[in-house]
Amino acid sequence: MPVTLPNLSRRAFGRLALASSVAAVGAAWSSERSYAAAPKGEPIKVGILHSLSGTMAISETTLKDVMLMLIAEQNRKGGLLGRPLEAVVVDPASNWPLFAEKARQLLSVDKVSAVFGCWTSVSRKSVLPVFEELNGILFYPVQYEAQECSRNIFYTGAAPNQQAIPAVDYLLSEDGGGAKRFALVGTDYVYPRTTNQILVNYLKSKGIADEDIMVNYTPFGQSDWQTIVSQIKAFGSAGKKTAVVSTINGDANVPFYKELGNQGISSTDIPVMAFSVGEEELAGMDTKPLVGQLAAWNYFESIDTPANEAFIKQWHEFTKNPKRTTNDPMEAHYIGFNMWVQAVTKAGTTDHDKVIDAMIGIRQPNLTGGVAEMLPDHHLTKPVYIGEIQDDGQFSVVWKTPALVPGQAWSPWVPETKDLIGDWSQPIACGNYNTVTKTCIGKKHA
Amino acid sequence: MTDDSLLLDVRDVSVTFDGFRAINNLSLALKPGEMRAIVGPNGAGKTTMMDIITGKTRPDTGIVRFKGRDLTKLDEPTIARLGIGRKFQKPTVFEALTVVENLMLSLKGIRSPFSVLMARPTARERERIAHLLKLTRLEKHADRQAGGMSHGQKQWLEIGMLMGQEPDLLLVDEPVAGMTDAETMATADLLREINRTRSVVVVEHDMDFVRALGVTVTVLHEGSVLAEGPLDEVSADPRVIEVYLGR
Amino acid sequence: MNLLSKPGARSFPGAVRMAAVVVVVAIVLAGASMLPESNPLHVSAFVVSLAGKYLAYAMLALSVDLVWGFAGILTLGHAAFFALGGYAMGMYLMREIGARGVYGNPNLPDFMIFLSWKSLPWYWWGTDHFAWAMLLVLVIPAALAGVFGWLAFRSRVSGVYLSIITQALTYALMLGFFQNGLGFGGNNGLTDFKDILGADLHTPTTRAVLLVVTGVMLALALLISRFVVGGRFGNLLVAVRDAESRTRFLGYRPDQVKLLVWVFSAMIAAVGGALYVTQVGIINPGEFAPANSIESVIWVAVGGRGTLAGAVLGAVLVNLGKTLFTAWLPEFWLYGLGLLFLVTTLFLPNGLMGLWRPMKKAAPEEVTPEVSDTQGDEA
Amino acid sequence: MRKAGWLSGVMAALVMGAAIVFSPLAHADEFDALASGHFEDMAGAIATLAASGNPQAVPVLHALEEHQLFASSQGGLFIRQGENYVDARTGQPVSATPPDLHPMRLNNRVRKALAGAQAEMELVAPQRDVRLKAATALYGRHDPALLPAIDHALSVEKDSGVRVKLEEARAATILGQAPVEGAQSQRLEAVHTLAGVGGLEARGILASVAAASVEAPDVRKAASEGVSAIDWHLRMWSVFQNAFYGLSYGSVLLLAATGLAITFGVMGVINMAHGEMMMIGAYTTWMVQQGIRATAPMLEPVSILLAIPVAFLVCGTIGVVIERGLIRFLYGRPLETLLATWGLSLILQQAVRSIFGPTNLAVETPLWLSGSFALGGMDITLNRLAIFIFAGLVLGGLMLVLRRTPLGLQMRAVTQNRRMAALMGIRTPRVDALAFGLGAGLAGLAGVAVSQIDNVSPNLGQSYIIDSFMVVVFGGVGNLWGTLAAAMALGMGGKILEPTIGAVSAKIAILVLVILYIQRHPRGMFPVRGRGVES
Repeated sequence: MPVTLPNLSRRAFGRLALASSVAAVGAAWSSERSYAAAPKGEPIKVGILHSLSGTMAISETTLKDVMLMLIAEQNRKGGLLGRPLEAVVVDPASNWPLFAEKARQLLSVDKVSAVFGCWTSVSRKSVLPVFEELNGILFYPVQYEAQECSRNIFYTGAAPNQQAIPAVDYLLSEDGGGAKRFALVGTDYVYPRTTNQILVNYLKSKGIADEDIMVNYTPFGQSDWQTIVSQIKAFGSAGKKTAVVSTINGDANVPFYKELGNQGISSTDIPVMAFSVGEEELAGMDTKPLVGQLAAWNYFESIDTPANEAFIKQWHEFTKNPKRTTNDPMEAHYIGFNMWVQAVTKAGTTDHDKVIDAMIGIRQPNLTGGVAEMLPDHHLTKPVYIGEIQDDGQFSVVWKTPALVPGQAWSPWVPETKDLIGDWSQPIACGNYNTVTKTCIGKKHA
Repeated sequence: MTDDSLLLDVRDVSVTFDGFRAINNLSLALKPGEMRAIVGPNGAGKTTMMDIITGKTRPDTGIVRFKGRDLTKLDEPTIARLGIGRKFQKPTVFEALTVVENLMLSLKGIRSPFSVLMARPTARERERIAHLLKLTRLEKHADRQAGGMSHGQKQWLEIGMLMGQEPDLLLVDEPVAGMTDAETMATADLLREINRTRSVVVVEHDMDFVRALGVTVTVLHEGSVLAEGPLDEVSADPRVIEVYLGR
Repeated sequence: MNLLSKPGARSFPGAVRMAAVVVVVAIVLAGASMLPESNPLHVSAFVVSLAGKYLAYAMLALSVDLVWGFAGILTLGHAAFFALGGYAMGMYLMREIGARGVYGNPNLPDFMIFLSWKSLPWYWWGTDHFAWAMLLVLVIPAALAGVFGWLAFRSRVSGVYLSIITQALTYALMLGFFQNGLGFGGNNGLTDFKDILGADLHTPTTRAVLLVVTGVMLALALLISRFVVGGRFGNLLVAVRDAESRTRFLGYRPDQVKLLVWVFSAMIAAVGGALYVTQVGIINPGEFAPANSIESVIWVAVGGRGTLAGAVLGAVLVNLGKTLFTAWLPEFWLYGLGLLFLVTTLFLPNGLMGLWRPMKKAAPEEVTPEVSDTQGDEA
Repeated sequence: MRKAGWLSGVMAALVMGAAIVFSPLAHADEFDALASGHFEDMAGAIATLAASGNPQAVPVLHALEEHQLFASSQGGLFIRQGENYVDARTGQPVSATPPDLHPMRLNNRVRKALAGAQAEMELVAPQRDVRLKAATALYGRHDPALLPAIDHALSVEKDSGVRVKLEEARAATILGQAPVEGAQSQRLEAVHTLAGVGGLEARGILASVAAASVEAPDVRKAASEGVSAIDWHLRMWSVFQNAFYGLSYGSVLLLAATGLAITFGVMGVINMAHGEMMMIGAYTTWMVQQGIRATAPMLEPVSILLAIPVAFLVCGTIGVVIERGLIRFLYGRPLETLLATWGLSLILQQAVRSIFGPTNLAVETPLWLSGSFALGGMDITLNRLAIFIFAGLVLGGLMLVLRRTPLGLQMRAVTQNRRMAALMGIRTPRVDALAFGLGAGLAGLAGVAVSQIDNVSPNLGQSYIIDSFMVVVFGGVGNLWGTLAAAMALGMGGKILEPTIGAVSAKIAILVLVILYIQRHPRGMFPVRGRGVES
């Protein structure tokens, strides 16, 4: 592919090269770029900040690909504001400080108009200050623990109230087996911790007693689940219908489910509701022993709507691989990207402030029906589906929320944040606004 | 009972390496200023004896006294500081350092890391080193890297380093192994020279060398003393002959 | 373990020159970054923060070189000290946020609130005072290094064994810090810092200053290291590295010698870590990852083991390469990095420094005295 | 299909049975309920359908289970047979494919009902094992509605073994009902039966009985006694259970470490790419599986066995190549080797990522390796057991190679004293290459095993490398017994600590203990004399 250097970055690296007594590295500087055919003019750059190596590559590489697809598609449709879109791909290599560095590069060197990226909460946390300092725009496509609301970030994934709470409602319901006892199993990091904190409070409000709630945390990449699974089994033998709510991080799921299967825990006696297991993860598992296990998402590949069908078709053509699955974060990027396109069109410019303001209220149809709307707290309205794993590695939807659920940046189930809301629309224009004291705790944007 | 008039007093020492008795009730007494040659076939326990004296190996039984102090409880550095210097069979000098740097490290005195850190060469040290260079005839090589020198020169440098320690007792392990005859004789002179001020224990195969030293000889065999006395006397001893020539 | 000749000359002109270069570069870059955007000589904040990061890494490399290049201790866990220093600094920066956190709690950092803790754990006390925090930066890693080194060297753990347990050490620390219960923010670590000593971390000025400070600290570290490894102690180190038992028979205590340099190097690493955090804006358990420690060893190998300047050079170059490749060839940069390691170890045993400062003839390989003894006639 | 054949036979029996037992209100059209797609109604319909004795019940339920049941928007219900459909109600083939068919979906609730229905119908199946299975299944279901069916089965069952299971099922089912007047003695009896059965299932039922306020006091008392009895029993067994966990974890560590023990012991090479060798082994397993699925599907169950030699050869060859192409230039520089192999590991990882993609691959576990069986109060998962045995075999085989083959002899000679070995005319380079190949091959075997319990992804190796080094160093470099002891010690230690202090802390504790141990014994548990990692 042709390599042209944005002047500034060449200059910048000229200095750096000089600084580190290495000649001409500056010239080497460039980024992978995909060029559009049709539209003319100075391209609008879109940053893609997903790990292509290291532990997170497993999940994030796909999102890089889907972005390239969406951008190519947009260019085919004539680009944006009559200008071509240009993807700037970097590899933060699953290294959190590197995320911050790369974010800074994208914003200050490549001067991208928007960045689509991050998967783990920690990567988002590490780039957040950079985006706020340089007033960038980040679209974050993964379900997460919320309790955050930055003006510069649009959270296109699910907040806990768009995934965890409905999922538990289902488990409590007759259809879900009317569970009376809950094992909350998760990897020891922020998302599970927060989600479980929220769930515990919620469950108590539903009259579940303390002794009927078991919380267990395991390290990243836990591969030996024998003990914990047997603990779950024992926990399930108290004569009450028991369910497991799993916030186990992607990688550790395979051994976890394998152990479940082997220790003979079937979905009909102890159903497991997972928040981080999607089609992508299933593709890496032998799903026969998992049939009937549950997952809660805002999107499932199996949901058949014309839009989804088209999307999947496009994806298969783009990746030249009819087996590649689609999943929830991919849809989140699809929605986020199209919303951004709309906002830019609406604002008539890629100026960050204008676009950020234009974003609120933008509506974009979901792939699975219903319309996503960008709320003032930079979260979306989403449908919530409960899917059961099938032996073909897909989910079959067994339940959905009657209406779209608006995302909450701040959980009402956490005492410290029950009075907080995020609202970036005037006059409040504040990420964490206390509705009782009527004050803005964080920085307020004039 | 121990005799404090002795400089080194090894008594009934035994040591076993997983089953194999390397040293068996070995006793050895050395008077101040004495030079002693120790001979014996391979496996007689010569090097092990040195290991025991210098604290590298702990004896299973027996006592080792140096100037009346029991050495068996002490570790190598302490023993070295007490005034026992050791020269290895294979010349072990600091090959990455120059001759002068080698000698400088060996000089008696500063030993604790911090003082070494702060140490700067003093006039006295310089003149000591000059003297050692002369003694070991390495003046011309003062700033050469030890690693680059000939085998014999390394041997001498190591002896020089021993001198630098100003020990009361030198343990010298096969100093002339692999030396030319000329070097061998020169080494003998050097050791006699040294012996004027210090006690020396030499372990050696080379009979001509031992003869050149002209000192009391102790014959080790299978970890214990076989015979002791002037060379001629000892070499006449049938048992010694048997051990050396075999039956 | 003795493929290197005596590192450097008796004095290390390289080190001094490098110290000067570092300071100058830092000042130049800092200055240039203060120029208005329009000015052709302007340097972007991105470059400044990068440079700062590289220099911080260089301190880590320097500390590794001290123990590996000069004392022959291959550490695979030095990033632990780097990270600990970082955490100490991070604690201070965390407290500086004060009531500006998400939950607006003046006393507790956000992550403690989400763990619904009610009060500061004791080990956070006083971390709001810069001086105390800086003391922690130095003391904690030094203490850990002290205890660990004392145990290890006293019982003559050496070679691979030492390498592996250093790795185990940092690995254990990583797992520990991952735990939210420990009170250091778990996987997320400490981040979202606002300012240091009242100065906003996100202003060009602060960045420039931090860069210069880092440069100066690195230069300082270089000079002190030079003082340590030059002169007699340096010779003693080499002696211990090449013929440990011989030094014992000379009356030295190798364990103490190693311990001294080990602790000193841990402190350099810690300072590097502290400065690193201020410029990168986040410290988390990932920094303890054994891979990081190994990479830092690589930097030294690339630059030239046993040469102070080489360590710095290696750290800067490798990381520069990483920065370029991760953006240039996002899909393939790992091949580049991997090849770099292979090439260096195969063809540049003395690293880049070896290229223009031909090493003195290496001392003969193999057979350290210990071995020759066991193979001696008693063996 | 055969199954349906005998089942329809069964129906006759069941019709009578049902006729006796049920009040004839089973006439509301359960097919409508099924077609409704409301899981609740479907579940109900399934139960009634199963009990109704309607000859269509078997094919319909079977079709539902197999995803072959379709509903039309007009509430029609059809079974797909190949290309064409039959009406579920009548069993008559339909001429034209009905419009807008949608498949009937299942959820756990429906699945549960189905399982119950199946079991209910199979209770009186001719084959003993089928009946046994059914009875066991019903024990797990303890659904009050099924009591009549169980009673009926008991009345006709001859086989004692099945009867026992049926009795247990009956007891469980009785306690599943709400307590009614006069049923006390019956319930008490049931409680005792279950207490006798033991196990988590029984504990569950008894616990709920003991907790129920409506229950008669003496029944509750008996139940809670039963519970505590079972608990005590379980606690006693949990010791062995943990021991097993420890052993199986240990054997994984052992597999991962043996290869290192070789490369380490013979040449003191710190092979940082060892983990990647395991990864390649795992990917080989996957490829073999895919290959067999494509070419000889009938062999699929044993593909894992076939993968073993293949993985060994593949990794072994790669190992030899690495040694010839890289390691041999670095002898006497073990620490440089460490760095070089680390670089190599990065390359291998990225290579796999480029070739197979970054995501996990699904290596399927053959049936004969999945599931578990109960041994007294503990249950043994088959794949873990298999790995345990496999590890044993590998170690044993390795011992043989080292002790009985010339290669082994030469390798040990080289370990003891490289120079001497060379002088004796042993071609040390060749020995080195083979030894390294052997080590890599062993890693490949470990990869095969790991593919059964863990992710098959480019990161696979990373997660094992440190642990394996721990094992080797802890055990004493170059000593297989040491490696064995170390692996088991670490595995056991971890698993004993885990239940009390949690997985993470356990791991940390183990690491710290190892560090301290190495301080005391700088050469590990079983130190070896000779060069090894000396230089």
